[in-house]
Amino acid sequence: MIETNSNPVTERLSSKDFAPDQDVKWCPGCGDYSILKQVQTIFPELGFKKEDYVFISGIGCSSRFTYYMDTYGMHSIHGRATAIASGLKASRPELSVWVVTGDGDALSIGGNHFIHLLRKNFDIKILLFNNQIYGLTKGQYSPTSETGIVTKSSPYGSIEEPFNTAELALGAKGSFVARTLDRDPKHMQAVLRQAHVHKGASFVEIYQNCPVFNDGAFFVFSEKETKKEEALYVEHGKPLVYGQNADKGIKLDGFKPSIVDLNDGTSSINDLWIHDEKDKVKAGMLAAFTDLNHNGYHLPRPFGVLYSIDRPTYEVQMANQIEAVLKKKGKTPLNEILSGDKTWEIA
Amino acid sequence: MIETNSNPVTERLSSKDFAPDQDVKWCPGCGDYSILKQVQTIFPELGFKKEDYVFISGIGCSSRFTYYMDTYGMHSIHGRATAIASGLKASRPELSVWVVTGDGDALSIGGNHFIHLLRKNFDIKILLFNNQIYGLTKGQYSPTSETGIVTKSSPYGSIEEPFNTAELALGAKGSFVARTLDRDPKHMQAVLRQAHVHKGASFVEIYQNCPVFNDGAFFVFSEKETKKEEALYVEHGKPLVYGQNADKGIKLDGFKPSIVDLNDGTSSINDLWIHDEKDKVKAGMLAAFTDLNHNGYHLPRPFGVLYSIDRPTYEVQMANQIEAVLKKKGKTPLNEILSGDKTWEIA
Amino acid sequence: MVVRFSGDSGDGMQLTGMQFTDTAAFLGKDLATFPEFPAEIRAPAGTLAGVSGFQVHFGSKDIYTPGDEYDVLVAMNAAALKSDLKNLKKGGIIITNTAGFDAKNLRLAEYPDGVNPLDDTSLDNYIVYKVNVTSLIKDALSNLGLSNKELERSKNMFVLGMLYWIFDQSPEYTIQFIQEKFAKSPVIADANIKALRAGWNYGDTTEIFNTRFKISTSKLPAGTYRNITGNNAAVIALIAAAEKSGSPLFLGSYPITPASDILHELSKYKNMNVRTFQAEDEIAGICAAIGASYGGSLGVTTTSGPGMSLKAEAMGLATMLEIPLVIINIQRGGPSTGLPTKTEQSDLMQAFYGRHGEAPLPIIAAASPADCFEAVYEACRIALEHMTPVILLSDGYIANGSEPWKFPTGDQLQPINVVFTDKPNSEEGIFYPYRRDERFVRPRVKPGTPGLEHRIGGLEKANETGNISYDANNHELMVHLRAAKINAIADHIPLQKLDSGNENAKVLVLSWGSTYGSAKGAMVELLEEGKDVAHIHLRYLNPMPRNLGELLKNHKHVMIPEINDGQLIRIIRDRFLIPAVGLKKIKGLPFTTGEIKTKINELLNS
Amino acid sequence: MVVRFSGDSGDGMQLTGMQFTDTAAFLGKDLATFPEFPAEIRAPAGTLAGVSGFQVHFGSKDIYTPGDEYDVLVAMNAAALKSDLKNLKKGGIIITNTAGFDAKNLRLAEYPDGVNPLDDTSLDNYIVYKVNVTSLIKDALSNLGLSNKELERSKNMFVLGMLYWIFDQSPEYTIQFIQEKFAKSPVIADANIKALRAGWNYGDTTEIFNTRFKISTSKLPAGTYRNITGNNAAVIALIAAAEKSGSPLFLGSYPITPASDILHELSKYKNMNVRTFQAEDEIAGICAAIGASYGGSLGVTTTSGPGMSLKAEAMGLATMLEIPLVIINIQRGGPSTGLPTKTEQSDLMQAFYGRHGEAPLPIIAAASPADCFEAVYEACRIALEHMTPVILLSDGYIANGSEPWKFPTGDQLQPINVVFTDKPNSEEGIFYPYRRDERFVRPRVKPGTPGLEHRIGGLEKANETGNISYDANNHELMVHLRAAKINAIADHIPLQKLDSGNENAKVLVLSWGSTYGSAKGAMVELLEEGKDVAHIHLRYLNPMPRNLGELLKNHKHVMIPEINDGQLIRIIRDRFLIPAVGLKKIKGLPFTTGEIKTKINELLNS
Ligand SMILES: Cc1ncc(C[n+]2csc(CCOP(=O)(O)OP(=O)(O)O)c2C)c(N)n1
Ligand SMILES: Cc1ncc(C[n+]2csc(CCOP(=O)(O)OP(=O)(O)O)c2C)c(N)n1
Ligand code: SF4
Ligand code: SF4
Ligand SMILES: [Mg+2]
Ligand SMILES: [Mg+2]
Repeated sequence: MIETNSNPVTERLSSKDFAPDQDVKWCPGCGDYSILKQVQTIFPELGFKKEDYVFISGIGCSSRFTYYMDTYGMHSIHGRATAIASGLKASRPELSVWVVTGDGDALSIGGNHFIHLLRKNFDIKILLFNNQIYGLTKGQYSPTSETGIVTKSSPYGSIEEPFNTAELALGAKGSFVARTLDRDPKHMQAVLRQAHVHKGASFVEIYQNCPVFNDGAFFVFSEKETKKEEALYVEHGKPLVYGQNADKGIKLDGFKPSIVDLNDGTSSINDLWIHDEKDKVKAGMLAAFTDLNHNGYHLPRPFGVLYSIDRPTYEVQMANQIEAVLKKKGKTPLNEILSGDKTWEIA
Repeated sequence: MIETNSNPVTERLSSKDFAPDQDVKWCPGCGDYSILKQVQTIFPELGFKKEDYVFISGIGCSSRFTYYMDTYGMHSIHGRATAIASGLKASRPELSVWVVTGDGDALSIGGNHFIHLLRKNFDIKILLFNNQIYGLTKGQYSPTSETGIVTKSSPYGSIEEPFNTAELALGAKGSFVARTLDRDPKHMQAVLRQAHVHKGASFVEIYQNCPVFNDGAFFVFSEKETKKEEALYVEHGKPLVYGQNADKGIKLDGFKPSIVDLNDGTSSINDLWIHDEKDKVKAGMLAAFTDLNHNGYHLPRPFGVLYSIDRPTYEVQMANQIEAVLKKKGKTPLNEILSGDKTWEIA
Repeated sequence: MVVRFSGDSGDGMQLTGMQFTDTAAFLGKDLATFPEFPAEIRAPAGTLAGVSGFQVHFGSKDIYTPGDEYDVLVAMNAAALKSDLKNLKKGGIIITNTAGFDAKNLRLAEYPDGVNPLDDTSLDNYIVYKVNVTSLIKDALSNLGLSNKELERSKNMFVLGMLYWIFDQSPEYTIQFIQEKFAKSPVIADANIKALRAGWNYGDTTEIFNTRFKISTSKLPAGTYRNITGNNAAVIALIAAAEKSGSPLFLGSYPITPASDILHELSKYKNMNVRTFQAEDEIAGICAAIGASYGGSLGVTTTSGPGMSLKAEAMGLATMLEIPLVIINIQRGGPSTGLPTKTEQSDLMQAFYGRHGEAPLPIIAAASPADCFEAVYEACRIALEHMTPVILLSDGYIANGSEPWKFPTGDQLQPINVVFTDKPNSEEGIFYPYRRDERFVRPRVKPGTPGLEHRIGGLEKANETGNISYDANNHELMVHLRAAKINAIADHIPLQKLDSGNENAKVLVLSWGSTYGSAKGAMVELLEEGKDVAHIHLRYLNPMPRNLGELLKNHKHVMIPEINDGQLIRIIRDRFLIPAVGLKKIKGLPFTTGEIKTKINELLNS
Repeated sequence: MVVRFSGDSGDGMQLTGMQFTDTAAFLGKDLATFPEFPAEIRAPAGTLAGVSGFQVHFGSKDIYTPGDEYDVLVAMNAAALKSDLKNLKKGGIIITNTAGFDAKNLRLAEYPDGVNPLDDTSLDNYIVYKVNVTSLIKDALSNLGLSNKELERSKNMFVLGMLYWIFDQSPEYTIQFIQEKFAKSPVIADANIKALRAGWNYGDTTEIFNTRFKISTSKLPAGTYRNITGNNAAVIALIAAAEKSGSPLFLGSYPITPASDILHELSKYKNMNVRTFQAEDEIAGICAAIGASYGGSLGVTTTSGPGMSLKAEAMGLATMLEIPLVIINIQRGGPSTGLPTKTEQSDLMQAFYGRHGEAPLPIIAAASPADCFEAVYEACRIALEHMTPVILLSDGYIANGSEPWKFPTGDQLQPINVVFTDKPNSEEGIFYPYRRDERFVRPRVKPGTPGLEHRIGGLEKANETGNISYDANNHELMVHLRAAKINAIADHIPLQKLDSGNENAKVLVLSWGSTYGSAKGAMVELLEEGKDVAHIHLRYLNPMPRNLGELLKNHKHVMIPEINDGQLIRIIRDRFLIPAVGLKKIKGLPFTTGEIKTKINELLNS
């Protein structure tokens, strides 16, 4: 039941304009609430009319998101939001199309459409709520769950190596790869704005706490005690600095990233790795920090835009090709198509 | 119709033992013939009994391969060979399981199972016959076709960016990533042997000419006139050297690969990039050579084992977990499972 | 006697219900249960969407359903009362936690401002017990130093204690359960036990309850019983079939409600050499099972509706390969995502016809929670012995529901005969992978068998050799042979029997799947009333027992109740050209016996 | 007159056949064609597996099928003769290229050592013309400086020239075609034209052919015609429907034989604002089409059997969303990969029931190549006007076959009414996305419409509002409403008519899809013979025309011929409880009129 929008669309929108009159039904404490809040917060400023936003989601707790945004939206089937969004964007390039998905939805059943969307570079914003668990089906491990995790479907511990999401997205030719987390609203807003601005497939992984089935999976990156040591916020053109008092940095020894203490006099901020979001090799190395964690060699987890380059989008190329052919050939009258060019008469 | 194997399995096998009495029905001149030949050539030496090899393929010209090897085999459905092989290997780790697939079969419809197999690291050998076209369905572009290619389904040129296969495999945590080509039998044999030896998912991309629908797609890498300048054969521990007279090499300027002339006195072989198949960053950079070709900056195409590391295989971990639990708990008598531990009597 | 426990999903109603059930079962009552979960993981506390219910029907007579209406409703808050009052018998008992009826709870339950059902006349037709469980608990556990939140958690045990008193059941079974469950947190164990005893004592001492029920022990056939849910019965059946056939068990599955529990449960049985593979999607799930089956395992895949749709293509492959495969569909409300937590029987036509090309498969449906054992075991037997994929249909209702099960011993199970061929099946020494025996079954060969190397696949195959064949006549022959193989299974299943009633009764009820209980319940009553009725329950949907047509023709009316828009009825009308009559209900809920009786009486009077 | 061109797949038989067809059509003959490809891309040259055939039936009488038997067989090599001789009429004409009967070719065609059918008595019953096309070509083109391989390539043109002479057709049409096709390689054009003329002259001068046929112009209704294949007719229908409805056309598809040509052809029409999206798989194909349809396009997906199986889940979603979608299934031999290049009608039951849950959809089947236009256009009309996915069934036979088509002009096409809502549909100013009109159709809104923002999805929806609803009664209501919407389409399609025959005839033939031609052919002959027969052809399979049951009941026997194991017959028996009789053929080939006549005569005599 949708009430008509009483504001004329030219008026300034507020975040409330994006909240429909439906109850939000995630579990108390679910990280999804924060994501919803940040999206509703930034949407009025993005410059699109309310009616030009469309959310397409799959199935999962995360995918319920669509119901909670008073825009156009489709809560579709498991894993296929990316494919549906591709068709929508290809045919309606002027809309702002957002996909909301989960680690299971996007990377398990939906893995193929995900990598193909990235490769084809539709200008679609993909928000992947990664809670490293299947929430809606009540707690099985997902393709991003840590090896060894005990879940309903892995009572003796999972034997699977998880995907490194950023690495997978880069490997699939993603043109924008970013990471943020539910418990850092400001950062999330900033990353979402950048995703919106990027013209091309924007992949935003959002670490999201599931207090019911995988509580605290990302607390080291979000809670006071540890976050300064464990989370590395990267920004284009800025050195990689982190630590309790911004006293640590990442330096490159050839191809090996190493941690330096900025206070011990051996290295200065000028020696540090400067983040270059256009450099794919370095983006790959940043993405790899996640796995280095597992091998004893412990690096902080990068957040922010790891990679962002421009390349032609699918829908624009499609439109251009149509335009070019139309220009060259003109539209064929329907009657000519019906008749073809080889006809004969029977009297 | 299969005649019984008159050789006792302990006898030495020859390549003929792997040729069944069926006609091979690829088009004349198809690159698939060479691949079949090399596989039949090396199989007798690999050390498995004939009956312990299994080929699983999907659908495509390439996937017909299964019929042409006198081993166990299943010609399954489009894109699913990897998934079927996973179940087989998980339950029968002692078999040598080979998947034969095409660029459409593995990377289009089968993309999801492909990346998951690599992530889970089943000890399965994946031979991807990449002809950059859909052969069996008579010539549509595939996810590896070059942008701009004119095919039956892209009469005005394809607008799609192709996958970089090696990059995708690395992004999906592939533990062995290699490339070879139909027209270099020796090299192919060597790579296939290494794939066989690797304990884990072995991804071998084989450039394969389809004379009917995409003739010459890889001729720059195979034909006399160009191959020395365009193909770079990498070997673990060896410098990256190529060129008409082995007179060119690849050097690293920081993160930028550059081509040096070994004869002009500026660089010697000692300055060159030494291939390290255990280094994922460098493997990623090698993989990226493919795309650099498109950006004006022209690098030769690497062939050989780009990457190979050991990590636990799925089937071994599965077997280990079963063994561990069995050791701890012992087998439960069926009657106990039937009764459970809360029963009552009714007289 | 039917008791409905109803409360917020955070209130532990499922656990309470299960404890009550186990206690009742343990004390020899026959019973049937029906848990109902909210669709949201955690709908907001106190809302109607968050109500979680557990219904248990127990007593001394044979019990076939969880009961149409309840005698006792336990309502932990206002939303629970509001959502579940409608099926309480007139004059029935309501036990409420008054703390769940404060202003906030009443608002969340969408009662109009100022209205409290406990205070007005709306419940005058019922016997209402108002107990402030929350405050009683606080008193009872005051000295344990628990937080308010922790105290709240034992509410359900207090209520359970009261119920045990009312029904004259000993709390000992549950006390033992608590001790085991909280062995590592003695304080929590203590709190729960204290709460349970406090509830019992409350009933015993306050005299507020003026009714106490004595249920005599049930008249189930003599034997040893356990209580079991449908999904658990399926798990046990799979293990039993694997053991009896000497096949390693392999499950390829992707989680989906309400089938996931089979994956969860089976994955615990690593010590039985069970391999569970959580696949990346349903297609990979069935394909991995096909791979494992090809390798010699008993390959199984489990799912629900949307997953069945995805598995269609691979089922066709398995049909062509002619290898064993068990496909378990725990049906839920459709179409599309539909009503994931509700029950439905609407995937029957899909089981028959949901694949491209001519791809007939055996279909078996389970009738009740305990029957899931036998039905799944049969599915395995047929798959393994007849070299074919088999579809097993269960549904959300029987998958989650439970009942007493007179479990068999391993010896009592029908043997399952698995033969792997290891030599050529012709005098010429040639192996023909598609040469068939008299049941049209082809030989099974394990990869690794020397000398029998061969290839199989999804393209049409030449008869006997299995080589690819595009020959026109061969294709027709193979389509017929594959169909004949499935039809021949009819010679290896029991003939159909009347479940009850008269052979030439005016009205025959033909039920399948989980409508068994409701139909059976109705029959018992109608036969007691001396009505001219009969009941056939169809376990084997494809192929059907050879004598089914014969049996059906003996009745003036054939009535087919289904939780769908009429599916089996289409098959029956097509096969036997009889004007069968349907009874449809598509509400995500089983039939009540009353609904079935009404329809039968209508036909009896026509 | 039926001519069969048969040769190696490298011999250009399809092109030759098409040229012959176009010429015949151009000169006003009615005709029907049937191309048969080998299943392998390029089976080894000269083998039986490599034989490629093209059959054309033309003449002055109405033609409904490509003909049961041929009058003339052109056999370019030994394998072609061996594989296609069986259907040549006794006394028929064989034209051979003797160069295709050398030792190697004979061996590849699996003739016993030393046997050459051109030399022994095995062809005594036929009129055999032995022409050494290869050497004649060499002479004719000697001065062009072509390589042997290039010379060989014009063989087919030489043969075509001979055929034109025999059938008294002018080669001008083909000459023009060659000039256009090889505009950029004048040498090749020249060679082909020279070869064609040489063939014609060979007939004219050598006197070896003692028969020459004159086919008078056909008696097709007056009008302007073109020749068209089924897949091309589908393409044109999609464009026409898009134009007439004012909807942009979007095709989401994954290549698969025999449906790929629709993707290929449509992708040429970029100047018509057609968007073709080659998806990563069939699921993405239909999902992208759903996305485009949601965005306001005419969303279409095309596939064949295996792809249909994969699309099942997404079809269910579209059913729930209630948005327009056209799903075209070019059926092929199943199950599984089956016989990809052969025809079959075995996906009908899947079209009816191949989804989980209650998910009824309209189903329309095309009867012939030209009829693909009208059938596909109707599918689009129903999808757009009734807000529903529609399944259109065609098959390999009519998709690749061709016939003359009296094409309409744009004005003659039925209008297609697409309305996008842009304001609330209630007085309160609230928009109800699932409030229906009298046809049970809900409003369509394009994203981008201000003020009507709303969400839709695959979970069950509350009536009118479309919000998620787990309410039991609402679910039943919605299942019924969705079914009612589909049934109501019956009010918007024509009533069923007899195609021919007597209203109360003893035997009624009920055909659907591509069996039309064979049934029609049989009827023409039987009615000429004065038999008491009638014919109904069913285009609308779901919902069926309201009067169908009535019509069927007028006949003693209802006979349903199908290229499957009996599918429509099951639906008819179920719906109407009549003992319809089936005629089945599962050989990857259409019925011959003879087969149908035999069965009808059997029933007439019973
Ligand atoms: C075809 C299909 N398969 C399985 C399911 C069951 N299912 C629903 S959501 C889900 C996974 C959810 O995990 P994720 O995407 O991580 O979302 P979350 O709930 O964690 O936000 C599954 C397996 C389904 N609805 N449809
Ligand atoms: C489900 C399904 N979709 C589509 C097809 C049709 N099809 C068969 S092979 C193929 C692609 C083949 O390409 P590739 O994998 O590159 O193999 P190649 O023939 O080039 O070796 C397609 C689309 C099919 N058989 N099954
Ligand atoms: S289950 Fe987890 S992810 Fe889902 S709503 Fe609850 S807390 Fe959030
Ligand atoms: S079509 Fe191409 S890939 Fe296929 S068999 Fe022929 S040459 Fe090989
Ligand atoms: Mg998740
Ligand atoms: Mg290919």
